[in-house]
Amino acid sequence: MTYFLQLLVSGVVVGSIYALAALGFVLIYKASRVINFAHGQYIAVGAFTAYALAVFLNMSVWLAGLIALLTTALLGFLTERVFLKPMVGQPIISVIMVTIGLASVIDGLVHLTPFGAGNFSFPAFLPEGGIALGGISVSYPQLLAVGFTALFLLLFGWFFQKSTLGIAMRAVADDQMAAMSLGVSVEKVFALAWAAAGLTAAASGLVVGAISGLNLSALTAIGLKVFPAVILGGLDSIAGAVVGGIIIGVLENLAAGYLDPFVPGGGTRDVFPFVVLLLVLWFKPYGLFGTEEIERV
Amino acid sequence: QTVNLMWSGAITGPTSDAGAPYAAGVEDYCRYANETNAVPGVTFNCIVRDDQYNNANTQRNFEEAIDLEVPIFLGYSTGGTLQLKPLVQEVGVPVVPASMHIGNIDPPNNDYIFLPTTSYSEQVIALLEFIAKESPGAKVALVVHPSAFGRAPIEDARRAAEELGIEIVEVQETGANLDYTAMLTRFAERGVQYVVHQNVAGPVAQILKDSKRLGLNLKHAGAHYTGGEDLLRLAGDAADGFLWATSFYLWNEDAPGIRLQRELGERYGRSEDIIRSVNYTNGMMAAGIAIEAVRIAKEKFGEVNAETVYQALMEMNWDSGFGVGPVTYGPDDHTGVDHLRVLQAKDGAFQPISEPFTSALFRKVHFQQ
Amino acid sequence: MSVHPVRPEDLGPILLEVNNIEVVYHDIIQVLRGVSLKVPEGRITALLGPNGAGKTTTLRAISGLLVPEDGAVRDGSILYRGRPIHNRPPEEIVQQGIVQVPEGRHVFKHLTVEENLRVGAVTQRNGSIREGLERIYHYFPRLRDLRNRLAGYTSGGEQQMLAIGRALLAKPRLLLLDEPSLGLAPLLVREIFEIVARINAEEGVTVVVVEQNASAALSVAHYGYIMEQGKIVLEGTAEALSENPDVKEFYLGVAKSGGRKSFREVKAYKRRKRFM
Amino acid sequence: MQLQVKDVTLTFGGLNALSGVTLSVNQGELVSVIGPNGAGKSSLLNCISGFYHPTRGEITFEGHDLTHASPHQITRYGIARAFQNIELFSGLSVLENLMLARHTYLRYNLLHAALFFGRAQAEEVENRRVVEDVIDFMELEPYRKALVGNLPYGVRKRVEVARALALEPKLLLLDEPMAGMTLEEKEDMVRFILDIRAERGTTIILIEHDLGVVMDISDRVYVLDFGEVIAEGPPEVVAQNPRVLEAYVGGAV
Amino acid sequence: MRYPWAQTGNYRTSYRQDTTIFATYWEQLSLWVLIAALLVLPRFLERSQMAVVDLIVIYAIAVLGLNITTGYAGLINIGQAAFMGVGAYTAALVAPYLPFWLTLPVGGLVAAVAGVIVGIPSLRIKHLYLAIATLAFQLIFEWIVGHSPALEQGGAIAMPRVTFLGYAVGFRNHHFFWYYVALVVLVLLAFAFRNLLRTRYGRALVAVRDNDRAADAMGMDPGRTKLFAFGLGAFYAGVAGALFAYWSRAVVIEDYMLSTSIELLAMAIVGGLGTFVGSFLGPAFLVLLDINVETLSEWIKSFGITPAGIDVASGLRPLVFGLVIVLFLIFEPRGLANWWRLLRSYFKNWPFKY
Ligand SMILES: Nc1ncnc2c1ncn2[C@@H]1O[C@H](COP(=O)(O)OP(=O)(O)OP(=O)(O)O)[C@@H](O)[C@H]1O
Ligand SMILES: Nc1ncnc2c1ncn2[C@@H]1O[C@H](COP(=O)(O)OP(=O)(O)OP(=O)(O)O)[C@@H](O)[C@H]1O
Ligand SMILES: [Mg+2]
Ligand SMILES: [Mg+2]
Repeated sequence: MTYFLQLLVSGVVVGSIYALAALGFVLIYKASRVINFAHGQYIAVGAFTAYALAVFLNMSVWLAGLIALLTTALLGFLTERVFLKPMVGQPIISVIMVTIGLASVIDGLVHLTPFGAGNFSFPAFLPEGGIALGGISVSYPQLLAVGFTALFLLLFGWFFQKSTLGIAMRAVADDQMAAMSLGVSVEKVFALAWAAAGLTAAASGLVVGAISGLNLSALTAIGLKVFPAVILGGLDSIAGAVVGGIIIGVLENLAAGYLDPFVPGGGTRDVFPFVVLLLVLWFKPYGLFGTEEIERV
Repeated sequence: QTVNLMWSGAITGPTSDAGAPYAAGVEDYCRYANETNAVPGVTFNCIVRDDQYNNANTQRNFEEAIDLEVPIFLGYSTGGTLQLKPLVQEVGVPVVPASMHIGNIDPPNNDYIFLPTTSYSEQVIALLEFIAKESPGAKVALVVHPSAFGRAPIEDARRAAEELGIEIVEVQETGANLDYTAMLTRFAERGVQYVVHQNVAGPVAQILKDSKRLGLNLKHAGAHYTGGEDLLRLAGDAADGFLWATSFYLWNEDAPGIRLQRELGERYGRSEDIIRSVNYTNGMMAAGIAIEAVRIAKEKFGEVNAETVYQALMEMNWDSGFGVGPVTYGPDDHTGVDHLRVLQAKDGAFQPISEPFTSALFRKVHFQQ
Repeated sequence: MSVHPVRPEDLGPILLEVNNIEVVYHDIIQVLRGVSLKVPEGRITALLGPNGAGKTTTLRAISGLLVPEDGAVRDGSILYRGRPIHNRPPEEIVQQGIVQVPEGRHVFKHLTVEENLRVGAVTQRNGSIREGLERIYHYFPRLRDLRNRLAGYTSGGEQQMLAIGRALLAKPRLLLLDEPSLGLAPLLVREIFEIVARINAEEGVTVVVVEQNASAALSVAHYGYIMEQGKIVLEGTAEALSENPDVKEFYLGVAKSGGRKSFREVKAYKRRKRFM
Repeated sequence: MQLQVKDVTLTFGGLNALSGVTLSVNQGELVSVIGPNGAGKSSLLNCISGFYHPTRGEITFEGHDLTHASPHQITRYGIARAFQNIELFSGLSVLENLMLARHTYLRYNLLHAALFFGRAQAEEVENRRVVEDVIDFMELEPYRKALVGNLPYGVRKRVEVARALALEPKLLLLDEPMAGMTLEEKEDMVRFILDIRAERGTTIILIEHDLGVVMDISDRVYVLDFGEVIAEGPPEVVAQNPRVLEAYVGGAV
Repeated sequence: MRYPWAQTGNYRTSYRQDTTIFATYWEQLSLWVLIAALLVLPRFLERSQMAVVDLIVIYAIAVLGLNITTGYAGLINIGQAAFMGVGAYTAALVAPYLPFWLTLPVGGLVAAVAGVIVGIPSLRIKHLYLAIATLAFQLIFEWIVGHSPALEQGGAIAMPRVTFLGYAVGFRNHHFFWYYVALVVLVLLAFAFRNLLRTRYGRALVAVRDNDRAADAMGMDPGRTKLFAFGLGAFYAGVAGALFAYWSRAVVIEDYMLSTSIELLAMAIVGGLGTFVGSFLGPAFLVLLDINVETLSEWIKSFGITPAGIDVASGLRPLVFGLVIVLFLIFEPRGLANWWRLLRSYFKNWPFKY
């Protein structure tokens, strides 16, 4: 039983990292129906910026983290301005490819810094160890992940359901021209979405950095883990991102816990989420909370 | 006379944390060789290529190298080297990969491939021997990278465990994950005492940290690419007690190769991280083997080509100063440094806890000798 | 009929003035070739004309919605309260009080009815949204019942009401309606036009309405323009236009005899050779 | 009786778009369906053409059960439709749009197609001829190779009807083919509809809000309100029905 | 026509003529000239240059397939490399028993079956959701190979050396031999591609892309059409994969991973999505670009001005790759095919400007 609980708890913790990453992903999709394949790169940029500030400039990790959040938000904002804005009105495949190209560009740029290869780790900024509840242990960086996720969930949940600007963002996703006719600045909405996505990406970068150190390919890989989470939750649902992320985290852990011994070589956690993804797509094409495409003829 | 040399490996992409310092090692040693005129009358033109861990790139690079008439080629990944084997056999150009996969030098098509040091298999078996000595009948789990590289020692390890009377409870493949609770708690439940890794440093560090956080009574050990400064830096004090098998001297030891490495690293402006990296040493040795072979070929046959360099390798016995034993090759011996040591992490540094030795058990289980 | 034809100026101060504009799409397709019109404040102005005449384009030029269609005003000017507004971004124009209800309704399908309305208030800084919503529900009581329904699942007439209501929340001084009767049943057409007339009368909102359904439009409008092939070809008060014989035949479907033309007869006078 | 809709109910999450609709159409008839917005007219058409499947009831066409059939099957039975909101292949030319309607008439296989020899070519040419006839009939010659997306609205509506016609259907379903058209264009469309019927004997079901058109050209009219048939009969009779007047017109015509 | 070569415009006087691919005889002629040029090309190139040309030809085959699935049918496929992989592994398994000219179609067919299976989600989902499903397939494929001892768990499976008409293909002639094989395959598949696209099969693909509901109403089963698109696209990939296996002498999983899928997509986009010539221009451009950037960064490095620890090539290659994609999409969304079109119409109208 403790075995199961331990799997569950750490599944939730890992899941909330996915959830955090998924949040940023969903933000962009929600506003502009764009799937951002560069999300993993933003995560990396956030993490490395914090590292550079903390180590090269000797800032406290907290302050460095804060600045990194803002810088990455700015980066999100700028990429929208420079790369995505000209793509308005182009087919989806082109927009997807722009984000793929963007991922490659950011990768290249990171390689021109000392962070291209190698492993780095933040100076200690959280207390050693963690808390243990009835034999189940959770470390402080993991708690930080859960905290960040909860914070952003509440923030964005409120924003999209209650604030006028949030509703306007959803309106833009639905029908840009109509939104413009009502005075919504589509450009501002997109830029805002990308900035917010940058912010959450940096938050996930910080958390991942704190938990398992910084390595370019490991950080960017999280950008892929986001997909099962958002498909399960529904591409355009904030709550879905969080629930989807956590479910995927838990399922992964349960797979690793209960399936691995039966599969030669194990490693089922790497594939299990994607199998789940396909199943979800088949049985619930719009995920748990995603809005169904309204198609009337 | 200008001799072209080429290294093709992953400076970016998967395993680049090892590949990047390795490349630096190759590059710097080459430069040093030219500056010191290591082979009289020969200047080396060293080309360092990033193949992004992509075999098509490796192959293209290799073929270009052949067109450039390199007498010896420095390779990298397990996959890339295995793929090249038939071609290498056909063109007869010696290849020294960074991968220490025993399959590289197993038949067929193995005549021209030379490992710089002991194989992963031998390293893992050496660790198993160590474990068997420490706690006879121990239960062991093997955690490996999900690739040909990671899977390399599994078969030999199973046979060795049988010989040693220890039990391999599980073999798990794992890349970078954020959390290893499931795997580790299960190991603990199944009575595993030792976890032996064949992986890169990142995942191992994460496993060590999780293992410590969960308060599990597991001891960890790993082959060449699991250890080194990276592991210490990433895992912090969770690395304490980690057992590591490698054929190289460490950056803080007083060995001739290491002195050279420090000096070159500083001279060529390498960061401290690179200078301390065992893969920097590794790259230097690979370049060293190539250049030494060219030297012998030039001295002995007066001309440098694939054939003469191959002949040179066949009789090489070079004390590089980088490895814990001399680099020796022969018709039946395609591993360079035949010795290795077991080291243990303690207070942020690895300390040798054995003398250099070769594993007879490995030879027995693998070559049926 | 008076001796002098009534000019727009006679109906009220000119709120909007379109001077000789030319509009081009994608830099090559010229659609408007010198369109001029005046919109008297507090009145309903109808803009009629066949498909493709450029009515929608004219409205877009005023509201700034040419931008998403890759169109631009090339020549001429549009003055709103004496200030030029052509080629300004739409959000700026909305802020000045001009709101367009696009052709084909374009409700936000995945938002609820009430959320749709709230988007209309996005440019309102501090006005209470509650109050605005109440005002809309006053005109369109049906929307109140549907407030939590997804807009995509409401009927055509309800969507049209929603689109108009949504625009009203932006507190327009000038409301541009593009074919509000499109696809609506006769009952709803009437209802919509009644509400438009009420909004105009009760709140003094100036309205420009583009319509195919000429009789419905002329029944509420004060002044009207007729546009063909990118040019204004006829203008006058609603009454004057309704009396014009050409308008009668081509827009109102009145037969020479005075009664309604029958569609059965079309075969007789337009039959042509074919091969089937 | 060619088409028989029996007691069809269609529910969307609790909302009855159609409840117990019964309707029958004879070979060669022109039947109109009118009713307020949201009455379920399009839903009825969607049920007949297989885009929606009735929750209850059944639909048969010349002995084929349409109730659970998919649109492409139904098309093969000889039913074609034009959509309320234009559903053309906007990236293709008028010609290509119409050639697509010939899909089911082309029988050559993949190998023929890959070699484009013999059968494939012959069939293509033959069907091209049919399509050209339709283009001619609908007076679309000037637009033959124009991209549909760039055409004026009225022409696009006409292409929709032409495409349905290229399927050579026995039953043609038209969902508001004249919405948003000027009087003149409406007259043209009416002319086409009457000609289709006269020259081919095609059965037609027409949904239209313009009562003038409906009253003038229909043989029979069905009136839907809240998913129920509230009146049925010849236009003159229906036009006098007080329930119809109240629900649809809100007073006298 | 009396002087077909003097023809300048597009005179088509029958429906049959209107179905031909080439408007003018000049176009036909230039095609033959092109094929002739391709046939003699190896005479002028070094062996290592031929390796690059081979790579381009092989990728062009895969990109043609991708253009069927993604370009024409509009089904975004982020798993084309996996289909290549299926073809390659199939080839590796059957190569010891079959002559190579049978291995290639067998690889294609098995990949086509995989394509149909992967296409199944397209019966229920669309657009981006479908794109993600193909991504999932790519990752699942990688995992399955990694866990299959029969496939060496992704390690190298050597391809046997081919003997053709009693003549063994070895290192020296390897790339020349496979060039001709790949060229023949490419020409055949390109020919089929062009033909298919002007028949009901091709039209159906475009129809489901544009409007699958209307396609349904036209009597075509959108589901089956989508499966067909996946199957056919995967067939091309499978053949390309089998060729790739021979070309690289061994099958290793790293060649068929996600990054390759993305490169293939990039080639299709840069070439001009849904265009025929783009399927050749895209691969050629990106492969040559990559090699030249490599050379460029080696040149930059030779100045020794870059700080230690930073590898210029490692940074420049992804940077340039990404930039090229992004810039093309922004400034020339129709890809190189559009340049080609402009160039052609320039020559066609020469000496007139328009
Ligand atoms: N975005 C666009 N790009 C290119 N041409 C356009 C665009 N929008 C409209 N047009 C063309 O401009 C002309 C006028 O169109 P507009 O929509 O203004 O006419 P309209 O009078 O509103 O007609 P309708 O009654 O059909 O709405 C038409 O020929 C149309 O094809
Ligand atoms: N796909 C759908 N999902 C949910 N509700 C639907 C769907 N299609 C139609 N409805 C609902 O069914 C009812 C009937 O709609 P339908 O489109 O058939 O009306 P209609 O009579 O054609 O109206 P109009 O004249 O405006 O076209 C409406 O309330 C509509 O909201
Ligand atoms: Mg219009
Ligand atoms: Mg309808």
